[in-house]
Amino acid sequence: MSDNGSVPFQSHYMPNTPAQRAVMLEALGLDSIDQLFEDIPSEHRSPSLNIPPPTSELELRAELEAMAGANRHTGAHASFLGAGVYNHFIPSMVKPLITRGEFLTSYTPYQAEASQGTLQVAYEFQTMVCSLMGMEVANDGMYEGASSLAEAALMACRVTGREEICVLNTVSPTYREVVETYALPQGLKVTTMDAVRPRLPEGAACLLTQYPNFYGYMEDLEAHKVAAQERDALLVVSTDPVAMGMFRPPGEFGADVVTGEGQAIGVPMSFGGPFIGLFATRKKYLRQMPGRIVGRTVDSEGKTGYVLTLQTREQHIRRERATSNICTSQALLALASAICAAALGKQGLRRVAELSYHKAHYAASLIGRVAGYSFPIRGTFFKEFVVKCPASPSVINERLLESGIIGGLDISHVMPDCMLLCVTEMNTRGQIEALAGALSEFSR
Amino acid sequence: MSDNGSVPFQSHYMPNTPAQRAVMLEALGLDSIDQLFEDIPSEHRSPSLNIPPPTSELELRAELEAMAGANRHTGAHASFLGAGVYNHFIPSMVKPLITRGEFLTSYTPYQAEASQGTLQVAYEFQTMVCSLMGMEVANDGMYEGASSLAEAALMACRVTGREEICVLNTVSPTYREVVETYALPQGLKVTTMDAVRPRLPEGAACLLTQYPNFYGYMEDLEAHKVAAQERDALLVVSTDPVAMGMFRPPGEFGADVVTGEGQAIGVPMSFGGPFIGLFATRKKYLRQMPGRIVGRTVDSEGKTGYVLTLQTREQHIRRERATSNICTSQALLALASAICAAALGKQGLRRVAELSYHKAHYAASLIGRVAGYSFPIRGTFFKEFVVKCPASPSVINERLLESGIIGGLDISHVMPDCMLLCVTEMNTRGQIEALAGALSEFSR
Amino acid sequence: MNTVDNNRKLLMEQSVPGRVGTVLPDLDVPEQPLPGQELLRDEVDLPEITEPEIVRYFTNLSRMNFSIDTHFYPLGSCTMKYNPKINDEAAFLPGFAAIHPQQPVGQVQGALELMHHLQNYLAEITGMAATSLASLAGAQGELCGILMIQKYHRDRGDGDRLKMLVPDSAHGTNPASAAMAGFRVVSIPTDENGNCDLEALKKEATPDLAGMMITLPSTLGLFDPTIVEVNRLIHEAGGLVYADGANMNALLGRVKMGDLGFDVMHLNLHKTFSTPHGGGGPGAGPVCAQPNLQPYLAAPVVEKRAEEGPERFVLSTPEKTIGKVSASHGNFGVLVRAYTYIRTLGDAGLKLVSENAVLNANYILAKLKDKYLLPFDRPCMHEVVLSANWQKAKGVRGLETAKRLLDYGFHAPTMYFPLTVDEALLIEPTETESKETLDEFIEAMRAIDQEATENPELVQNAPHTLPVRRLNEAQAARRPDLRWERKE
Amino acid sequence: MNTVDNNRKLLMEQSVPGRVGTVLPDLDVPEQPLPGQELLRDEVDLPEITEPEIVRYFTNLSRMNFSIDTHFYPLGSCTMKYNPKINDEAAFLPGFAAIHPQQPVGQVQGALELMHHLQNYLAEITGMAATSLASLAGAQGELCGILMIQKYHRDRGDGDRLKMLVPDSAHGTNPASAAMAGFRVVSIPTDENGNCDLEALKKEATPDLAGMMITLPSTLGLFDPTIVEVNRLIHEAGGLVYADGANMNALLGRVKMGDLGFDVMHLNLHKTFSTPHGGGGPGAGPVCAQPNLQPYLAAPVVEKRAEEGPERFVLSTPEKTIGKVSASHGNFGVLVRAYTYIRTLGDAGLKLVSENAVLNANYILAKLKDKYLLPFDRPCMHEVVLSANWQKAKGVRGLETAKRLLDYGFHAPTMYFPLTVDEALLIEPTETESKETLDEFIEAMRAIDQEATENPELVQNAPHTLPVRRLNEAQAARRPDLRWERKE
Ligand SMILES: Cc1ncc(COP(=O)(O)O)c(C=O)c1O
Ligand SMILES: Cc1ncc(COP(=O)(O)O)c(C=O)c1O
Repeated sequence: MSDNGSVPFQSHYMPNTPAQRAVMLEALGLDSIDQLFEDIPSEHRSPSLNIPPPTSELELRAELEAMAGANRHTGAHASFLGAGVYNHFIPSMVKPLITRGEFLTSYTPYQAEASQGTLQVAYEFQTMVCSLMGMEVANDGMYEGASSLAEAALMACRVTGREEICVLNTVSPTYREVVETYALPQGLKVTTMDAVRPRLPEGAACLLTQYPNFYGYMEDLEAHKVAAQERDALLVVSTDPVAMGMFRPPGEFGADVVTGEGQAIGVPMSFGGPFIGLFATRKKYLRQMPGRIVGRTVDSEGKTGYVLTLQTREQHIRRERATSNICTSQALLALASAICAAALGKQGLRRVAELSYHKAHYAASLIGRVAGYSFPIRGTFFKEFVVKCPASPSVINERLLESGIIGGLDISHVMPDCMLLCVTEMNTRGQIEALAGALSEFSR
Repeated sequence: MSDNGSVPFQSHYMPNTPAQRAVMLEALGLDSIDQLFEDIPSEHRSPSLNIPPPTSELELRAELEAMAGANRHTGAHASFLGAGVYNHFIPSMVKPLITRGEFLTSYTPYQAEASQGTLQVAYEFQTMVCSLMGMEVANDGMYEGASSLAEAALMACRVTGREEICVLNTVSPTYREVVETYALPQGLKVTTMDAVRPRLPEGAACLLTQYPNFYGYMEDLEAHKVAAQERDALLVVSTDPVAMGMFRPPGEFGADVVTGEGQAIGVPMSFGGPFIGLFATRKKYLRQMPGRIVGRTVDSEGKTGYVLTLQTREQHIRRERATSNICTSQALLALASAICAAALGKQGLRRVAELSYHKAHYAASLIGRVAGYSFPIRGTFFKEFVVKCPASPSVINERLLESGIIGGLDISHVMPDCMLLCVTEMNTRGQIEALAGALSEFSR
Repeated sequence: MNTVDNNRKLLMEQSVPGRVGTVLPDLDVPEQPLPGQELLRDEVDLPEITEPEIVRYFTNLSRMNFSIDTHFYPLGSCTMKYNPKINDEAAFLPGFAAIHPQQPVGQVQGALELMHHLQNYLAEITGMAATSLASLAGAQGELCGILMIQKYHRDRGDGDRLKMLVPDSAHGTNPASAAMAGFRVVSIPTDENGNCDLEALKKEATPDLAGMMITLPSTLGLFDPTIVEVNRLIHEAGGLVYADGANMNALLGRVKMGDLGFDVMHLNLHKTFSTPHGGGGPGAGPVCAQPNLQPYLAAPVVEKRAEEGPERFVLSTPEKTIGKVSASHGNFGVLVRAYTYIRTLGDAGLKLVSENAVLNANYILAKLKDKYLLPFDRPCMHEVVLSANWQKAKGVRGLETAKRLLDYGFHAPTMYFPLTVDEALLIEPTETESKETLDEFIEAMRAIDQEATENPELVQNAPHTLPVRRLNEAQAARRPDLRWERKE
Repeated sequence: MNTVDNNRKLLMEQSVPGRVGTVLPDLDVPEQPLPGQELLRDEVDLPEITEPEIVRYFTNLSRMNFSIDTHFYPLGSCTMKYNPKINDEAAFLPGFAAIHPQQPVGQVQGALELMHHLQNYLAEITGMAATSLASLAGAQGELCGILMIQKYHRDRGDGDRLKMLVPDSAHGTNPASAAMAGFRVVSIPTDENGNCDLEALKKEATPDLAGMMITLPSTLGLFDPTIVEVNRLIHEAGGLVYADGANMNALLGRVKMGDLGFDVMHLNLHKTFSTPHGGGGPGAGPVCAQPNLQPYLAAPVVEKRAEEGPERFVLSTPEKTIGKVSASHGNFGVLVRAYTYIRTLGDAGLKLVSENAVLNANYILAKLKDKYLLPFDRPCMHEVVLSANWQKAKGVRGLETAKRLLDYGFHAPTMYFPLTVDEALLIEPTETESKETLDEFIEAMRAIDQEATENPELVQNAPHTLPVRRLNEAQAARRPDLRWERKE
């Protein structure tokens, strides 16, 4: 033990020992590994590296637990925070399945015969996304909800050959930012418009909507479809897949592209990622779709099998003319969503949606009775709603935290004194009543 | 949702639906499932069952977390409790491997060709136990340490044809109780004797010892071997496998049977189980050994394979003349131990032992400096030691808990005012110094 | 294939000097003097191997197993039902997995509360007065129960009741446990209907009778309709009756063993209550007893105090306990899983278990009895015993039929058990399998019967598609090779 | 075999009306009025299937994959190294997995601290000034970097620099990303040594040059010794240089990209920093920049305030940011894994990574170059590109060689990439493979070469031992079947 510091560091992740490396070097006719790096300009070779020294798993675990312990999480707190990332039930079978090494540590399934597991899962995922959205085709997933919407806007411009993207002001502000990041540099135009009877300019490529919208309310997709159609623009709808358990899917309203954040089905919130972007469209736009697509086929003996297909759309074949630059996406999370969706199944997804609906409306009914709180938005909401508060939402949230409650999103920068509250099946009646109780301390 | 109460309960664990069951009943020519239960005396059929109704995973998880949260655990506390169950480092690879369905949900490997994974693991485990103990043969594991020792005593009686079991008074009191539970009803005699120069009576079957002993100190196995040999009795040694990382193994002292509690290598403390009993002996006693044994052989094409072997010792073949009644044992924990032992490897196990040794001795040196504390036992200890305290150990432990410390075992019923303290590589210097600091509050 | 073959290299054969599998902390306290060299060992012969190699090795080993998560596994007498994932999740909660059995009870009230609930649930399910969760598997539960009977007799001055009856169809652990307690075991034959031979039983109802061990339903998968009479006969002769409850999957919510006159019994949580079998354990074999035997239960049991307080739940030792059977309180991690299972299914779910388990077994019986000899032509319980005697006549043994099933992607039934049935194939589908799976299994069994006629060699040499062909068990036993040894 | 075939039944094909996969709670609040029927849907076409079936289905699906945990996976350009289990354990800690991205920063200081450390580590490793962790994969990192270059030029009134150079060997994402940002992509050829063709480069160094994207080491596995000169030429022409850092596994601790003159780059945490690839993601593609581009980094970045306090770490928006590229702060779960990896290996370990990765690749090169054409006969970095041209002459294509490797239990190398090498086989062993494994792989490659001579059909029709034979990709593309549909 005493000579611990002096022995060269041997990593438990790298099998080759110094003795073996010597043998290998000999096979190369070299004296030292440094000789393999001689293409590097000598003045820049082997710089100092100011990184902490190797750490044992035991110590590192303690450090990680301390850092994780410094965060307030839903394991120990009731939470009413949503706004695109949701605390929904994940059945216990999801984790042991997605962490199976064969799923977790395989690459994108380029080598189809050695990747039938991953490929068949992708086909299941595509099927599920189509079902949820009421659409004809879906890809195997994008990064997450916002960039998925941005890609839909780009696709709409390609399909229509136009350059103006119209976005409703009820679409998540962050989603709109991401659309701008993707679209503006290419010279596309992004126009925000009021969600009430929007009128698209001539030459608009698409109308981007969110359903339920950022504030939790159901958009009038029927009207928006008419508005888009008037200009031959595509109707793009960004959704919450859990809402699809009870509400009419965008496909039934004639949506041309449906995107969404898949996180709510089977993926932990993880401070915002990794998540899974949903992307579905009509068959006629198939060859303009971004992302990976898996197809069913047969092998040389006629047996069913699955392969990556329509790859000529993709960057590794089409390069600068690809439909997107996306390569690595979020396959493991698509798997998690597929397992969770299967576990919930036809009855379960509806039940999750309905539980969320009833609980959210119950919360609203309690809060509505507290003097000083009001609902600035009318309409049908799903599991989120906006409350105008008698005090600053950030002050209220601090008070809630003392009761072990993570409060709603402070949206006072867009709607003064307003808070966006979210209630799901994870919130018990006790939690909802505790929330209402704590809020009533601010009543006027 | 409203009709939720009225639909018959459908379990997510049972695929057959009422409609399918009707089809199956029809195939049987029956009208109702009740007809299959007609052999049950009618007056006792379908009694009331006072068990809570089905619970959703979501609610049950909350309930379980609350119950688990009501316990003080080493995730949140420093612990100095040992006494046969130890808080040692378990590498993170153990859990994802042992929870792979193929290991977790398979049966005892009676069907060898379909169980090569489990069987090869067993062979690895047997190899590892032999190496640790310095013995010739080992089985695939017993229930846990105490009953393993009891089975060794029974085996010694079988082998020698004798009926008196001698046990040192330094063997864990609980272990001695278990030996008595197993031995006395059969008419065997259990005699406890002083560990200092024990003298076995004529006709003794064996001498049971513990190494390190219950109080943490290394027994003089050389002397005990002589004492046993004088009477042609078997020397049986119960060990802590972690100690085998640095101390001479019992095999080198001529032990005839070595048992032990394998928990310390790779198995969480889990309030005392499931654990894994170690059992090794000399080749000549092989056919008297209890438990499952796996052997290497070849298949019909000459390929290496593994099978359960020497099964004629076991209950399913030999019935009332079996060497033990043991059937289901603790295979999954043997797997955990095998993985952990491989991960620690030759260097790591020694290091864990040495870290524990140095830290325990450092703790003792600090406590020894506090007035009022003394060490009633002399000798070499490994990671545990006995401290005589200036106050009641239970009072001290209550105080320690306030500082987030789970104290040592109160052994005042066998040694007045004494506490058995354990220190392992999991205890940081900070924790050790906090312990000594808190103890000094009671100094005299 | 390379991967499989390679994977047969043992850890010590993969070991390379200098490799490490994990990195441990530096010593953070002053180094202490080591003991004398005579106490220290040279080195331990453990592998030197890195984490990637270990993970790949064990992952690939696992892939050579059949299991419930991958295959239908109708192994009779083993109740290989699906093991819910939430059960494992619960057992791994830090508040359960990282607690020490010797912590003062005030620190572990949650764990004790769970155990207390479980004791009550099991007592309720069995119709018994009390439960001890101490025993670690079915066989240890049997031993406990038999020791309880023994102590009961001794306490009443009836110490020379030294005979224990065991049906000839009993699981091997039954006679072995009775013998381990020092009893003389007498075998009771099964009659032609598969029930207890009452005449034989009566003959053994002598004054030295300590009791009888009865498996219900029996290992033939049959519920003995004379069971109340059997129990009465034993009681009349002054004996007590032990129930082997390993087959309770057939009876959950359908009958309580206590109502039938049993005095004491064990349950196999790793069967009926769906804790995973782990390739051969861990299990748990709680013992439930009637009031007469309750004071003898193995220690400890959990008691709930009447008054509220920080030590509401305590560990206690039954008054006349047979003692402790392990160093701790039982296989707690298994108990957590069983508790979770019972709470999940609840009253309604538990009843569905037995219904579906029994229906599934009878469905197999009905669909196979024209191709495989059915020794007892009556409805079975949760498992059905068939015989491969007709196939044997064609030159194909039961063992071969079983191995051939592996090629079809099904685990084999239990073979040659119970011993009383020639070429026995004991098939237990459990309630967690679908009709579709049963139909496929039935089809495979029928196909194998046809193969036995048309191509017996195909069956005789099975399996053909597994990582190894038929293994030489005789050689394994003749020249035991039980551990890796360094070649000189 | 039955199991595999059966398993090809899709979930919807296994669905049976009435089955449930999980049980949800009863409503514990008063029922609320539902919205009008016109807003509600009839039913969702999701499967009805139970937990045992789901677990068996996905478990068996997984078993049809090759993966790092089961196989050597020398897929070039993908850095398929071992993914340590502690990394996953860390990411699943409730304090990391159960936090919401919109919680006030005071509630998530631990998460922000981790991100802040990681930003610094990555900046130090690359020799850059600052890091944004926002981008979710390599390609998105590229897009960010290219947008930064674009905005930099525009801010300087240089907005008509519209040309982006990309070597012909570049990964497809490079030209695709540049195009996505609106640049005109011009391909630069590789010279006969595998380096950048300087003459061609100079010709393109025109006033409309925005910059160049360079992969280092290149996708040919080569370190371009003229790199400093290349970067100088671009800078001289007023352009900026983007480094594709996907191949950093070769260079950890050996050279800092910042020292070589690169302006901005991305890293693939799911390659170099060993976060698992998950069958195609998630990844993370942090972007590191020099001071000139730092203000343009994607939002948010984590800042540490000088003063202590409950909001020590905050999220901030770089002054001239290109904006947000996702709704949240990056793939946090992936960041946790990469952080854990860097802390585990530390300075010494990171240096060992590149040493072993490069040595392993060169060892393969040395042992195979007599049997497979080596297009660039010089030491490679972490991967080696071979060509199956000699085999092609015998009638066996690179694709077939690759598929045949699957039969030997090895994943195939990357085929037909880089596009500039005929019949390319790009082999990347990584540092986590042992010499023994490399030797077996080399042996297999040599055996396949021999098979190509002696039994070309064997190779041409490979694979022979996998769950499916060669799949018909043409049919898949011609008649797309992309989702299950109910048969009418
Ligand atoms: C009928 C019966 N009794 C007893 C046992 C013994 O149980 P265990 O294996 O848990 O010791 C078993 C199982 O093997 C059994 O099937
Ligand atoms: C050289 C190179 N650049 C860029 C990428 C793109 O990275 P990602 O797949 O994370 O988008 C890859 C990986 O596919 C790569 O190999």
